[in-house]
Amino acid sequence: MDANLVQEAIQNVNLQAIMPSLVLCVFGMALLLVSVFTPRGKTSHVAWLSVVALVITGFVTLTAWNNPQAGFAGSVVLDNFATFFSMICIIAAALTILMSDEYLKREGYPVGEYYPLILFTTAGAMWMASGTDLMTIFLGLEVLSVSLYVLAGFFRRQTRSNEAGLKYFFLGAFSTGFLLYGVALLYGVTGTTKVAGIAEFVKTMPDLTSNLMFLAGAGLLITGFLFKVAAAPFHMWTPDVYQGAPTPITAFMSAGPKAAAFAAFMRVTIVSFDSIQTELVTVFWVLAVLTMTVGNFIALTQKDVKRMLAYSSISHAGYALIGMVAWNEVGWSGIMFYLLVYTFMNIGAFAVLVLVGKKGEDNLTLDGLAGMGYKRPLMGVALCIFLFSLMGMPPTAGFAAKFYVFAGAIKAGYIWLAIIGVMNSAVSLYYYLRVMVCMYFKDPQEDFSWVTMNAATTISIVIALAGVLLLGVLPGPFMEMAMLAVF
Amino acid sequence: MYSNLWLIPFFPLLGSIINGLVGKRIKSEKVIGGFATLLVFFSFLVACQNFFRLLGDNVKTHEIVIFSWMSVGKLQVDWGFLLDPLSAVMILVVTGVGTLIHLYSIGYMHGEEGYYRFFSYMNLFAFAMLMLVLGSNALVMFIGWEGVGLCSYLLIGYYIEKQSAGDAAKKAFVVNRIGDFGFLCGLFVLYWTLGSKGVWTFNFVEIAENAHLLETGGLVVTVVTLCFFLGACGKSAQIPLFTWLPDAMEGPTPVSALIHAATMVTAGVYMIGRMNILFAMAPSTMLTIAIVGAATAFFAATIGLAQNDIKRVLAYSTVSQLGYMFLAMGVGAFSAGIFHLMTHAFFKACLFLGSGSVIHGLHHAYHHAHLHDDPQDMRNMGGLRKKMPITFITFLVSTIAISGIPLFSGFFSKDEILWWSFGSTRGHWLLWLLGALAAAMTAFYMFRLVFMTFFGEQKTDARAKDHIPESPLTITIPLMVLGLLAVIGGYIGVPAILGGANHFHHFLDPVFGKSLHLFHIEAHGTHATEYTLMAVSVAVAVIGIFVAWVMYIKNPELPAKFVTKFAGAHKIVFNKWYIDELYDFLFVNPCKKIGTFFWRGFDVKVVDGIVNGVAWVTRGIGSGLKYTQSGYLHNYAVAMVVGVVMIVGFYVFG
Amino acid sequence: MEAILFYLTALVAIVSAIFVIKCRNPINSALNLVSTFICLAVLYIMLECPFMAAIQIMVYAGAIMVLVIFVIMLLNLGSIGKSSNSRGMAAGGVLAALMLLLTNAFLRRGDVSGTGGEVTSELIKSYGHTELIGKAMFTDFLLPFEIASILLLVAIVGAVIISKRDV
Amino acid sequence: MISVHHYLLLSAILFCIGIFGVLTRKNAIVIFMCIEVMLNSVNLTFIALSRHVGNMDGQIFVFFVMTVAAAEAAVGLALIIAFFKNKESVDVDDFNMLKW
Amino acid sequence: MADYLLSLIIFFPLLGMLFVLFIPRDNDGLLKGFTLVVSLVTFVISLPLAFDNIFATSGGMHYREFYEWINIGDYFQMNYNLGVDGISLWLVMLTTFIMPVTVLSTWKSVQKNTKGFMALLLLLETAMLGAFVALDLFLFYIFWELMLIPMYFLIGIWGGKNRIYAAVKFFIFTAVGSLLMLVAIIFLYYFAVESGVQISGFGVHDFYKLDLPYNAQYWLFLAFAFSFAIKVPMFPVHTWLPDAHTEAPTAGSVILAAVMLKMGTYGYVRFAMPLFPDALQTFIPYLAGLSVIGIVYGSLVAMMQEDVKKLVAYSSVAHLGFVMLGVFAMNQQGMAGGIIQMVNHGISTGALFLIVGFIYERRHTRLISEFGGLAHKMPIFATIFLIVTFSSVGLPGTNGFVGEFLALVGAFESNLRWFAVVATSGVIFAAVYMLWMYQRVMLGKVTNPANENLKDLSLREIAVMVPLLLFVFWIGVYPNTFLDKMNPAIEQLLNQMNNKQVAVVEVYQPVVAKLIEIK
Repeated sequence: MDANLVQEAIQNVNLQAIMPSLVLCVFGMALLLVSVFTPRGKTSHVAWLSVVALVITGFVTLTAWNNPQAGFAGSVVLDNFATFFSMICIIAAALTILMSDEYLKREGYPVGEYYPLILFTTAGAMWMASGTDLMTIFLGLEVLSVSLYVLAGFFRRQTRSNEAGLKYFFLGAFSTGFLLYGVALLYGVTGTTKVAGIAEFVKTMPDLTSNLMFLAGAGLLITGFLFKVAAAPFHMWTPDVYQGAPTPITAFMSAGPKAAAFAAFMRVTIVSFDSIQTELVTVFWVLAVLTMTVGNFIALTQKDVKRMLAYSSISHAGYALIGMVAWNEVGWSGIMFYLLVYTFMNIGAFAVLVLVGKKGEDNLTLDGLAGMGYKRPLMGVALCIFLFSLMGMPPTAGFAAKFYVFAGAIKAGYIWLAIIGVMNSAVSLYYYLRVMVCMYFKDPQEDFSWVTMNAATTISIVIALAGVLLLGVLPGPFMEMAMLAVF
Repeated sequence: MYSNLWLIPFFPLLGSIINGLVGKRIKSEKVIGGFATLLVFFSFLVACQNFFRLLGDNVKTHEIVIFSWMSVGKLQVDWGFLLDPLSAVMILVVTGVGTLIHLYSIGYMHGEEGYYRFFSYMNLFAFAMLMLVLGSNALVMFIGWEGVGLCSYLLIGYYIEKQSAGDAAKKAFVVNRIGDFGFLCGLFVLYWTLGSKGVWTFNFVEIAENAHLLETGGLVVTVVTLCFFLGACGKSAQIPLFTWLPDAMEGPTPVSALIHAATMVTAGVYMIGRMNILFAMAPSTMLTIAIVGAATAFFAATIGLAQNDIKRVLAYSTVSQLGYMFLAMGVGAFSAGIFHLMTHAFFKACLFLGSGSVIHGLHHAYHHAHLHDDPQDMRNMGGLRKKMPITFITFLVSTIAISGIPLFSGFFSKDEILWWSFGSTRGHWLLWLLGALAAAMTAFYMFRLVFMTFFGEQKTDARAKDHIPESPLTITIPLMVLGLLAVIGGYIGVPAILGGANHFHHFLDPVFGKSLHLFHIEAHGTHATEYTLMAVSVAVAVIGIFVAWVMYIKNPELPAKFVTKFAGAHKIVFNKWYIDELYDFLFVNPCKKIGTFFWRGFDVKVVDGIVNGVAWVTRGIGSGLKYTQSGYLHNYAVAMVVGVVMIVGFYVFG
Repeated sequence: MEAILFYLTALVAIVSAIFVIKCRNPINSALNLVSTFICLAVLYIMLECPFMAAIQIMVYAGAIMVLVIFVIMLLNLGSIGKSSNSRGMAAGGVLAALMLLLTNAFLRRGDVSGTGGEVTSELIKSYGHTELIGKAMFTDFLLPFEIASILLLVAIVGAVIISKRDV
Repeated sequence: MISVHHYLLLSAILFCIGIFGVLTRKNAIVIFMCIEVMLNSVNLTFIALSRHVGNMDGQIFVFFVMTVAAAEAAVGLALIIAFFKNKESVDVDDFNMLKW
Repeated sequence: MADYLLSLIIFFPLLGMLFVLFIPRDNDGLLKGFTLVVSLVTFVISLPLAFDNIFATSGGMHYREFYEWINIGDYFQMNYNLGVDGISLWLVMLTTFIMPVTVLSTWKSVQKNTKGFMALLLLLETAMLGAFVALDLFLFYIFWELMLIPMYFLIGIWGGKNRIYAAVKFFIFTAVGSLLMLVAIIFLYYFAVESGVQISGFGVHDFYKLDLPYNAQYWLFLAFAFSFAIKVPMFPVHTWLPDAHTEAPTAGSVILAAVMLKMGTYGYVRFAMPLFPDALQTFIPYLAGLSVIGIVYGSLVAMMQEDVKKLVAYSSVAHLGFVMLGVFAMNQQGMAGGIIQMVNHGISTGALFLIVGFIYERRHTRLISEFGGLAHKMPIFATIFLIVTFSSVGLPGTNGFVGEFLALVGAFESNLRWFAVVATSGVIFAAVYMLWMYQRVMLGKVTNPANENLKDLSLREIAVMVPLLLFVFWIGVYPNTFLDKMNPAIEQLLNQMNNKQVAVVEVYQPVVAKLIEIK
């Protein structure tokens, strides 16, 4: 073999650029081994170890802030953008793991491998966020998806969970097909799969919009991401999967992977497709409106809180898409901030649901929550704050986040979009309020005696609460970070 | 020099507050009543002092500012008092008659529940009325204006358990408010019009001084004065707003005497007098006032003919007399109007108090006999002159005075009004005719009242008839004083033609002279005409008395025949021309219907309908959209492909 | 000659792909799918990518399809309803046709005139296809390669967790 | 002469057949196979374009697509088995417990 | 002290709320007592404002506090920007004053879940105070929306039978308006940024300086006006009010009426009107028309109500019509009348709701037909009720008159004369519905045996009412205490609006085109 080939290969390697995911994978594999030797039901230490892993990863990730690292022949770069999204995913994963242990025991699936899978998912998410080659992004996406298929179908004796896993799997694989086809077409036009390479090529092309293959490739690629983001009309898996999957996984899915999908989506569209922004933005406009509207309107009629939150998650994707429509720094960083906030508030809400659910979670309906606020006042207050944040009420973080993306849209002149957005939030008020109506304004039917607080879940709720309030009252530094993270 | 003016309203206010706050704790009625009376009496003393000071003063207009009330930019309103001949006369009447009626009430209200409340209200009324007459600007006047309305409300509704009392009180206030609406509108228009000419003021003196800025007979001044007149109508029970006054008789009799005869109801007259210059500038308004006044005088008199309730007769008589006053104001006989206001205060207060004395006696008797007959119904009376001699005499004197028999006070004032209405530059013989007819009817129904009450058979229930006492001294002293005043009160204003100096007219000249002079308002005619008219008015009064005598003393069965013969007319008159019913039909019920419609129809159906409808539609859309989420994988996949086709199609074809 | 081979292979590929859908019995579908895979492998060879052809046969036909057939056998699946319903059929047909139309459109108006990369038939012949793949894989695409390993690990762990009998 | 367009067209046809299969078949395993057809058509595109463009990136991509296909096959089939254990069915119309 | 007095006033209740959370939930007396102390202390802290003569001499903002809060370079910036002038001064005072009264009124009426109630009350106070003194639109919006949350729970948890509907309606109705305002606020900000004007954050004073072209003003004003109109509430978006008022617990109604409705009117004065003076000119006739309709309409509907509380609620619609009419008169008298009428309405209607609360506590019904003849049984109550009634009717000498009078004078002075004439007729209707209600509830014979044994007001209840009555007369007799301090501020506001109307600059047209262009 060529010696200089080896040399070249070694030069390409920059472990700094993948350090966070590397740490996670090492921990993940180690924990897989640990869980092999873990007796049934005694998985707590695995959970805590994975939290430790995530904390370490968090620190490692933060070292990359303002210290961008590229490597592997331009297939990955750990810039501020990637760091920001990686942090979102880490936070999501950590909060999820914290609430999972007791939950898995309650539901009868105390399986150690669960945690490494989440770590791998997070790693996949990081690759999506930091990938600058469509190949890296694609593989990151697949790592993420495959683990999520498993996690969604984790309760294998439960038909609901099976169904969630299968639906997610089939539709995910289906959308992968489109995504790949898009990549293939782009590759055909530009001869490269590197994000930057595509952008480079695009600059040299005089009339891009007449190149239908490029446009179609871009469209198909976007479709793939939109599926992960759960934008209408690619959202239809979301409610079913969110409802059927184990609650912590639902929480996780709605935050981490969604953030990762947005990361990849943003990097690819913003860097590569800048020159066709007019076309893109028009589509995003329609999709954003459609997504918000569908999510909010259907959520109005839901009785199952988990499913309702799934629809709300769709609508939040719609709000975030507004930032894409804006196509300016405010909009983009708005999305990032939004996702950060959304992570806290949504996972927090799910964490409360995890606590108050009975085994089998049949009581997570609106009626089932009747009087919860009195029986469990602290949790009630926490859930209220999360819900208010989801509504976008000041002074919670949800307001700051919405403000941010709407500001982006208005800055770009999309007044009508902003108005549709706020009107949608008005619609959404109703179903969030309805939860509180049940929690406080109705007499308790359940005694909620089964609810036992446990340290881990409580910590996750407290962290989420702190996040929601901190980001609501003092959003400045975080908004600024998001602004710095945008390319 | 006049700086103690503020004491005049202050004393009653103090009395009101003290009685209101601690009266409940005071067990002794004498202390409560005495205290209240004393405070009004103090006011009277201060009023007298100021009055005499003013008599001797060359400058007749004094304004005393206490402190600033509202000051916003160019709007400056002070708590200020104005002492001029007009207000001097008024404060004397108010405090004088007020003191007497307070005194009277001590006896009359004896044993009533909420005794302290009554005196607190009465004092408050005195305060408000004094504010009204003393106010140096329209707003302070308006305080009194509304304040007397409030007290009237409180006192009419004094018997809180009586449903009718409550209704009457509310009606009084609301009708007054309609007048106030006019008053306020007029005030605003005046303020703004004068203001746009550079004079932002509510002050009477300044208004009078700057009235020339307005166009004489112009739209503005006409509108303003008409608005004011509407206010006056409300307060002084003129057509079309007179309906509250008869109902107001639900209150205790002293209240009727003080508020609904002597003072408050004359506020409208006073107000027109106060703003005479504006009215003088608006001949059409003056004409309106004269017509309304004459019509009211006539119209109320007709109703008075057929009433059986002693107080109601007096009430309609009051309305009718107020009509005279307005007639006077309308034809420019300002001082005559005020003169009549004063004499009327004397004899009408006396009449009311006398009727109160009668009622008090009957009530006492019924109470003694454990009967529940109506002590106010004249058909249960008769022959009381022996039982209650003092009451009878004072009552009779006052009746003669009101009927316009010469040498009594009513004659001078009424006659002057009739003369002006005929001979004034702003008068008309038709006005005079109406007035004269009303005078005849007045004489008739008043004597009908006297005959039915004091003469003839005693128709009181046998069990009670021997227990009717003459009233105690606290009641009879005021009667006697007022009776005396009813006789002699007119002599301060004896017209020149009868050899008098008409001091009253001259005294008020600083107030009215200017407008009379500027706008050439005067009564002209030969002495012969004046004498003739005087004779005619005396004649009609005598005829009226004679007819009453024929019908109620000579042939007591005549009225019944009369009633059967003119059943329709009697019914209409007896039912007060169905005015209340008409108003119910025209205003009250439609308002209620509209209110209900707005509420049940518009608010609930339309606005909330839209609101709930939006919510319903939204949910409906949600429920519809929800079924797109069918649970079938194929549908989801189809949706995805549709999405892809749309997006890619948009790029490819778009 | 090349053209005939191409058309023939293409025809077989399409027909067997259609039969994947048309067959009522999943086993038949699977066998038809294998046939498609093999046709594609032939095409890869025609495109001078022998290594890819080999992998195609090994991974797809050899590994994945064996797994699929194994599962079919394991579950002892008979033939079940072919399509959800005729409306689904129609919808699917229409959409697929639309997709085809679009694809066609952009394929026609796509600029794929070739950018003249360094990999030519000569290079493949001289350097060797497998070597080229290897070189690219371990220099430029080292990271994706490593990620792929994690992916497979995840898949294995996942498959085990989901399908093992007890915890 | 067979141009790259021929290959592209063929792959497009296969892709659409795959879509059609996914949209119409009820058997989960057949649907899975149809997805494989789609992925394969993408592979064909990649390789054809790779040769046309003249670099190896496309072929490497195919390599990874195969890896992914394998991984998905493993997980997907495991999920199907798990579902089958519960419901004795692999008909996709049978998993519609979660809806609305 | 003065440097951070406003912050102290705003956040003291919040601090109190945090302490409340640590009081054991079954210790009712301590909870209420502590809350009372907190609210009283807040009032005391706020007193220096009321006594500060600087408001009488200078119309600008005083007690300014300015800290950078969120600052993201060129993209956006929000500041913690507080200040109080003669206009907001009295609303702040009203809030701090009403609060202890309200807390005192809950002594008996709130038994369930006292802790939550008290905590929410204090949170509400912070939000309301914040909204009155915030000078940064963003900050204002935060407080503005924050108010909804505690109120929602107050209505929903401690409310009457139909409370859920009322609470949700209240929340969504008011939020819809404010969301539109949010869009307008952001637009305004970017407009300023794009047009290159030097601004610091969302500071309202910077926006005052902006010369917005008419078409931008038009829409922005609509958004602001709509939001505030709902809060006021103006006809025809008033229907949340009767429901919310009727269902809310007494304390909730009092605060809602006394303070929260003022948010809307205050919003007009501080934001909607001075920011968009040109558009204002266009809309004034319509808005004034709606105000006047509100007066007559509210009165007529109030007249026919069967529920005392609903009646009072509708009367609020009418009263606030006067406020709005005064404000739209755009002259010193009208403005002053409007503002003092805000305070008046707070006091009178607040007192009325307390009164309704008193009888509700005793009888657990508010239907007029259930009552009658109470005056006999409860003489003190009857007196207080009467005074408040007449204050609400606007009897001269009470506060109601001063406000209505000034507002009407102002309206007559402006070109809203005809509206003012119609509005003046409101004085008739007010008398009708209030007195009719008073008569049916208080006068006559006791017909319902349930009313036989009603107790008169307790000492506590009298203590609740006396401060309110004090102000009824104070404002009625010597309103100058209040007027003097608001005059300079009003003058400044009017100057600013009038001067702005002269300068319409076309130069920003392209910017608007860029921003308004519908994409």
